[in-house]
Parts: sequence; C-alpha cells; structure tokens
Amino acid sequence: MVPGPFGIDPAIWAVLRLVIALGLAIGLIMNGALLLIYLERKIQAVMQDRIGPYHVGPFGLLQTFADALKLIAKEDVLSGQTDRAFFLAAPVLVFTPMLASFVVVPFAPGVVGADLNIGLLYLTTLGSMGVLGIVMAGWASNNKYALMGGLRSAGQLISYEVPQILSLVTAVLVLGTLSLVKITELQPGPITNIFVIPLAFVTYFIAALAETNRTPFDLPEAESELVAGYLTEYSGMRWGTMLALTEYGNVTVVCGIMTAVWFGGWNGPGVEAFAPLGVVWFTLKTYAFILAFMWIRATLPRMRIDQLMSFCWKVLIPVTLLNLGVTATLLVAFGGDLRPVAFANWVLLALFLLGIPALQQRRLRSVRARLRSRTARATGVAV
Amino acid sequence: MPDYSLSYFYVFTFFGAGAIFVTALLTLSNLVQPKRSTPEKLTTYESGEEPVGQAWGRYPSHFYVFALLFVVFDVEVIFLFPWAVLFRQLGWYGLVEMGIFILILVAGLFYAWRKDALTWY
Amino acid sequence: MFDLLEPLLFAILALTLLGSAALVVLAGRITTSALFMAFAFLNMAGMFVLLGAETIAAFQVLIYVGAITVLILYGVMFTPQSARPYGLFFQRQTPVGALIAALAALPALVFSFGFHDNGAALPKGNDLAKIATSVFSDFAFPFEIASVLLLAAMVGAIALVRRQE
Amino acid sequence: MSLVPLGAFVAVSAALFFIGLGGVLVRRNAVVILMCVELMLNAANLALVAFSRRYGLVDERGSVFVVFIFVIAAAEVAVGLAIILALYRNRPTVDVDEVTEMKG
Repeated sequence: MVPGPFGIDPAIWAVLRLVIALGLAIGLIMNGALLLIYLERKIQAVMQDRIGPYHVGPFGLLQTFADALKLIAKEDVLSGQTDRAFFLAAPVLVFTPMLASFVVVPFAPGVVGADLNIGLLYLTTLGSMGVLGIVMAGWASNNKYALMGGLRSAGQLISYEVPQILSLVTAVLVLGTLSLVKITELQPGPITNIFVIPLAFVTYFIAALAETNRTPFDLPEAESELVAGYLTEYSGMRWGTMLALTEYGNVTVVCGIMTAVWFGGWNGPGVEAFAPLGVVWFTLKTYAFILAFMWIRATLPRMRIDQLMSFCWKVLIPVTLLNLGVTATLLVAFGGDLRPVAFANWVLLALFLLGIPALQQRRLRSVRARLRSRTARATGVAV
Repeated sequence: MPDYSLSYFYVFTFFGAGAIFVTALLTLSNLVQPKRSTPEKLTTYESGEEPVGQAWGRYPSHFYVFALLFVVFDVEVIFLFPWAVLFRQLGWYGLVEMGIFILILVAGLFYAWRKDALTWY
Repeated sequence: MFDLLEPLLFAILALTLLGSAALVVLAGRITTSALFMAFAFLNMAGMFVLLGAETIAAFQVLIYVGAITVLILYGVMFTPQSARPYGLFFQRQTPVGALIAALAALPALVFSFGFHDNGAALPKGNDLAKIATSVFSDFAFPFEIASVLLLAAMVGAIALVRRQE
Repeated sequence: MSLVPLGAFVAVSAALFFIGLGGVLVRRNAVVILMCVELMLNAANLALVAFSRRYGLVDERGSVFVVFIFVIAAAEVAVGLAIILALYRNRPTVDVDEVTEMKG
C-alpha cells in the first residue's frame, strides 16, 4: 500500500486518493465536454471564417454552460413504442466504460488512478463495451432511422476495433509491456515510439477517428440520410449523456492513449526535477491531438457507409496485419534491434500514403471504363 | 497483494460510480424538467409522417457477417496480447506459431472477401 | 481494510451474478434476457478479478460482453419479437425440466462446499505471462487447432447466412 | 491468505451451471437457449479459474483451458446464431418445439 503524504495512514490515504481520482475523472469529463464543445465550435468558426458563439459571456465562453443547463432542464421525451429496458440502460452502458478508462491514464509520475499490469488490454476491453450500448440504443428506439443508424454505427465500431487493436499490438511488440506507466517510462528521450513505428500510429489514428465517431466517419450525425442515427429518439439529458459527455470523453481517452504509447506521455523537459510538470506535458500533447481531430472535422468530407466498411476490411486490416508481421519478423531476426523496424515502418508508411491515391486512381479508371462501355452498348456507338 | 487489490478496488469503484453518476444526472434532470406529454410526443419520429408499423422486423442478414468476422478477430486478439508481451522469450518458435495462426484466419477473411461478404449494401 | 472488503465484494458479485442469471431464464422479453446476460458476464469478470486472474477477466469482458453479446443482440434483432402470452414462452415439459435441474443442483451444491484451498494459492495478478508460456509451449497444437475451428465457424456461418441471397 | 474459501466459488459456479441447465430445459426460444448455454460455459470457466488459482500445483493450466473455452464459445455462438437465422428464413419461427425436421 502506498504510504500517504504528510504521514497520513495508508488505509485512509487509499480511500482519499480514490475520491480524488474519481472527482478528477468526472471533473475532467464534464469540463472536457464543456471546454471541447466550445473549442470545437470556435475552431470550426475560425476555419470557416465566421465568429461562432459570442453572446453568452466573454468570447461566448459561457455558451456551453448555458447549453448544459438547457439540456438538464429540457423535457426527456420517451416515445411510447420503445423497449424500456434497453432504452434506459443504453446511456449507462455507453458512459460507464468511458469513465472507467480514466483509471489507467497516466498523467504524471505518481498521478495515475491504478497502474494495472494489463493497462492496454484493459483499455481495449472497455473500448469494446461501448458497442453494446449503441446497438441497444438503436434497437430500443423502435424507430427505423434509429435502428438502421444503430446497425451502421455498430458495424463501424466493431470493424474499426480490429485495426485499432492490431496497431496497439504492434506497439506492444516493440515495448514489451502493457502497463501504461512502464510504457511511458520506456520513452524518456526525444526518440519516442513515433519514430520507431509511425505506420502503427497512423493506422491507430484512423481507427480512433472511426471509433469515436469523428469526421470523416461521423455517420451518426449524417442528418441528411439517417436523421441522427441511433440517437434519433433520445432527447434532453439522455442525449447529452450519450453524445456530448461520452463522445468528448472518448476522444480524450484515445488521444491520451496515443500520447502515452507513441509520444512519450508525461515526458518532457523539467519532469525529472519537478514531477507534477508531467501533467502539463501530458495535457498539452493530448490537446494537440484533440485539436488535430477538430481540424480534420473542418477539412474532410464524410465517407459513405460502404466506402467506410470496405476501407476498413480491405485496406486497413490487411495493412495492420502486414505491419504486425513485418515488425515481428524484423524484431526476431535482428534480436530486438529497433533500427531495421523503424526503417521498414517508414517505408511501409510511405507506401501506404502513396498507395491509397494510386489505388483510388485505378478504381476511378476502371469505373469510368465500365460506364463508357455500358454507354457504348446502349447507344451502339463506340466512344 | 494490497497493490493488486487496491488497483482493482479502484476499477470496481469507477464502474459503480459511472452507473451512479449517470443515474443521478438523469434523475436530477427528471426532477427539474417539465412533463407535458401529448399523444404526438409519444409517437415515433418518422420525418413528420405518421409512423408505419414497427421498426422491429426482418433485416438483411449480411450485417451479421460483419459481427461474425469481428468476433473471429476479437478471439484472435486474446492470443495476440499474451504473444506480444512474451514475444522476446518465444523468438522464432512463437513467431512461426502465430504466423500459422494468423494465416489460417486470413484465409477465412479471404474467403469472405471472395464471397463478396465484405460489401455493405 | 481489504480483509473485510473482499468477502463483501464476493457476496455482492455472487448475488447479482446468480440473480441476473435467474432473470435471463425467467424474463418474459428476450431483450431483457440479453441485457441481464451481459450483466451476468460483467459480474463474472468481477469474480475473476477477485480470484486474481486479471487477464482472464479482461478476456471475459472482451469476448463475452464485447463480442458474443453483440452477436446475440444481432440474433435478437433478426428474429421476430413474438407477441405470445408469457406462459407460452416456456416449453410443454417445463415442470419436469425444472424439477430435473433442481434435483441435480442440490447434491452438487452441497458437494461443492467440500472443496478447500490446499494452502498454495498463487499470488494475485500477473497471470498474462504464465498463460502465454503455457499456450505457446505446452498447448501449441490446440492453439493451432483453435484457428482451424475459428476458420470452420467463419466459413460455415457465412455459407449458412448467405445461402439464399 | 485467501479470504473467500474455494468452496464458495465452486458453489457459485455450480449454482450458475444449474440455472443455465434449467433455462435450456425450460425455455423454448432458441436465442434464449443459446444464452443459457453461454451461462453454463461461463460457470465451467469460473470453476476452472478458481481451481487453477487456488490449488496452485501446476502453473496456469486451468486458465489456459478457459482461454480455449472462450474460443469455443465464440465459434459456437457464431454458428448457432447462423443456424437460427437460416432456420428462421425457411420458416418464421424460433421456437424449438415447432422445429421438428430432425425428428426420426
């Protein structure tokens, strides 16, 4: 048991620490949701050359607080056709795993809820639990839009979970441990994991975008085709829990994982001298990724569901499997030397980034040729 | 032993706290919100039309194929994680074992691909 | 502190586990059954954690809650919601079946309390490396066969599902 | 050392197994029967892990069996549900009492 500071009895300190950790996690989620929604709207506005929220408070800072108050005071309409057991369980099932993921996020040396031996496996496990809530929400609404949206979202989430896990396994091959604290401690210097296995990072990043329902994979928000997906029948605070809290909490968690596994977590100048400085570095790195997510949202168009699924199963999973195989073989062949692995990974990354446009060009050509031959057959004229 | 118990005590508490937090939040919301339900509010949303029948019914089963493939790859994961952690000790032996394992599963993926089961309509 | 906490947690987990398992059997709606099944699986993961098998607990949630329950939910979605009265949900031979199960359960329950620890309990946690060593050395052949089983399941299920489309 | 006796874990496992068995015998919805079979498999898992952790004679043999049981459970559900779906396509029922094609 960890002895407490100021001579506090270890047993009391254990409980006190739990209360602090829990308070911090919930505070982080609430705060994160409020702040991130504000940031999201402001950044979108700046990128689209408009002002964004500016009425409530200075720079519109209090806008999201007002929104939250409105959501809490809003009537929760429960349609008469729903399946109550599932409908009421879904918000809990979506929120709880997200909250529980915060136990293992390493903010700074010593500032971590619980350093589990199986940290990454634990996070993977919790990630897979969220699907359940979404399928239940879609099904329980007894609404055609919600059901189709739930099926789509579930298909998307379960599909992209596979490349996500495979990328993490590739990282574990190099690191040799699942504990997030040990992973962070293994990358003290400026040479972090991103220089060794960049391709795994890119595939993880893409899969994480899909796992958190962010653009270009934000099908639940495809208003023009499926209304609001599995959230169609949800309103008021139930909607707020399902979407606002959980989505931004999940974004924070995956960005935290990226920071810890590929970018050295809390490590940065001055951490050896003063450990709590790690919180600053960790937060800065995590928010950099969150901002990247928002940038992507302002840049890329949304994918269609069939493109999304075939991209996952026909491109991303084969690429991650190939990367896993190459990394493992090189590690065994060179006795743990990381340089060949890094070289191979950069080459594969270059091929991946160049190969996708080339593949698109080829597909475009074949589609055009097919259309042309069809027109030729229809009109009887060679085009 | 205390370290293990303490860590998982935290995990248990976080799970419990998550459920309690959501319930409390929704109860709070339930207490302050107005409740004026009308027959129109109770109907299912179908873009403003009168809803036709129920949504529950038969759906094309190709959705099922994706869930199936996911389950297979999820099962693969429970072998991949132990292998990745113990990878250095296992060496070539473990690599070949895992290589055969993954190749057999990839054969299944390839079968699904050829059967056109990887296409979402 | 943990001396008190562990039996308490065990009691809570055992009661919710058995209660939700009973509700799986007794619930009138199939969706309620599925929900309680997921809950029972989660409680089972808690049991594994109490036993010190953290990896098995994680696998339990990953496979049972994350994968199998989703698959069963798909099964629930694709089959009809029958509007039968509650009584007809059960088979004709219900009393006989319940009686057989109860009669077999009683001696087994009495018998199972007879097991005692042999005093060589393993320290808790850290079971990932041990499992890996066993799977990849002593159980290498079953491990490969497992992949063949999965392949067979995949091919068979795809063939069954897509036969008439 | 061990605060909860092994017997308690085995008893919970046995009770869960028989609840599952009762469900298989009593219910007539095929999907619910599948769920009950999963509960029975899970009960076996609990007993295996409990003995593996508390008897401690060999290394983690029991837990390894549990890993393989996970594989088998996943394969079983995948094929079982596929059969139910195929059955339902042929005739719109999931009641096992009404499926009599295999009767001799």
